[in-house]
Amino acid sequence: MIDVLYFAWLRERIGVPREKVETDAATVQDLIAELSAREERYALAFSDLASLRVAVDQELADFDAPLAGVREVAFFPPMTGG
Amino acid sequence: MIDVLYFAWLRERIGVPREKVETDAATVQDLIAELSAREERYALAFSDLASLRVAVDQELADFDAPLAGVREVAFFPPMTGG
Amino acid sequence: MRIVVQAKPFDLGAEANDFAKGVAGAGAVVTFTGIVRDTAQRDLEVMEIEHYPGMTERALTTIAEEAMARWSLADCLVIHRYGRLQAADPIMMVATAARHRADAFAAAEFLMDYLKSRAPFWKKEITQSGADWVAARDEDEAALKRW
Amino acid sequence: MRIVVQAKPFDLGAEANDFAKGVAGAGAVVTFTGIVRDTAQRDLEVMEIEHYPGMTERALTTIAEEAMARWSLADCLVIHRYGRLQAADPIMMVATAARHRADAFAAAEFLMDYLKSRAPFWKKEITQSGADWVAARDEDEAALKRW
Repeated sequence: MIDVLYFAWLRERIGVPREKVETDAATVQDLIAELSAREERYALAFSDLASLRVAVDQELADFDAPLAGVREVAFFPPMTGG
Repeated sequence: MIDVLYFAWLRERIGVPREKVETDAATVQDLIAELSAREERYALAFSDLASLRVAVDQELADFDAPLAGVREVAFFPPMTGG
Repeated sequence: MRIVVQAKPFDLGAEANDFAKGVAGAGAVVTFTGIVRDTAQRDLEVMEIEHYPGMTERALTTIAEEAMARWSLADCLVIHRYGRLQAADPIMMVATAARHRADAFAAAEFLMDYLKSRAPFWKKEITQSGADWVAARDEDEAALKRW
Repeated sequence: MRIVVQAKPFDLGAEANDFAKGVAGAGAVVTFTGIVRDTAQRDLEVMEIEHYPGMTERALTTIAEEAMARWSLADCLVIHRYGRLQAADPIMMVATAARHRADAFAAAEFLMDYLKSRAPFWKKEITQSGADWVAARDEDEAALKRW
């Protein structure tokens, strides 16, 4: 069970800010594939990975980051602080 | 007649902040030579030109700047604002 | 080192004075303040800033610690708001203090460059013609390469 | 553009707030403040700043106009004190406002670099062991070369 969080327009497209996902995905990429296969709104939201960023347990990560032992994965567009 | 001003340690060495100088000096360098020949305190104060700066009519200038029509010449050490 | 993430407004002047008082031995204090821009062309009604509670504080702390490690700083401060902001509201500020101005300037620019692209904030601008998420600028990502 | 040369103290926070209020369309505000340093090693009693009335205002105006011409600035401010200052007193500040932070930072650094070596101020430090004119630093002269 992983907490999956969405921010900004990704949150708006997927329709929820966070959800618990039951998954055996080995990597972030596998998790994206799993969610995208599940429902159209995920497939659409994840269609352009170049415009997405991911954090694993609150640290920026790559899409091939492993999920073993991970509690929280967050997806969001490039950050615009400052 | 030129107003000659001195600042910081140059003022302290020469002993006055400003004075009127009757001179026909053609350039700043000539004025320095004239003053240095006049009294020891000038010769000492002007002994190391590399550690001096000059402004002619309130603009930074070179030592060979001409003095024709000039009203005010100021001598001082390198500036330390900020 | 002080990291503040808050919804409520802050006063640039009061924060700058507090920061400067705490670093009297330093000599050089630099502040950067980001302000919600409004222009006649867009009629901004509100800016909504979303963030990632938990990760935000971690990311800002990491960035500030990195600045303290890279430059000889007496102190640094980061304040960033989230929630609904109006035009002319300060969004965020950083402050740095050092013995020499080059360190204070470099550290403040470093903090800003990292904060722009590595701290989890997202801005949405609501104008009379609609709402839009602010897009990341390529220059902001490129700015990280100089450090 | 505002150039102030004064003997009396100024309040960094109040000046920063006033400046920021005047440039709401700009988005990015940078301030630099120079503060009289005191350290346990020197026991500074007073700093005396001498300047060249008339030329000071001209030099600061020229430097600020150059900054406005080189970068896309909404505004800039220079305040510099002269006379007798105590440890922890602000000596001077510059502020710049621009649409993008790179312009605001570059212009503030430019103002500081020129102000350090091209504005007619001289500092004397009076400590318990005597009085000394602050010497110009080679780095300050070298800093001008980058512009």
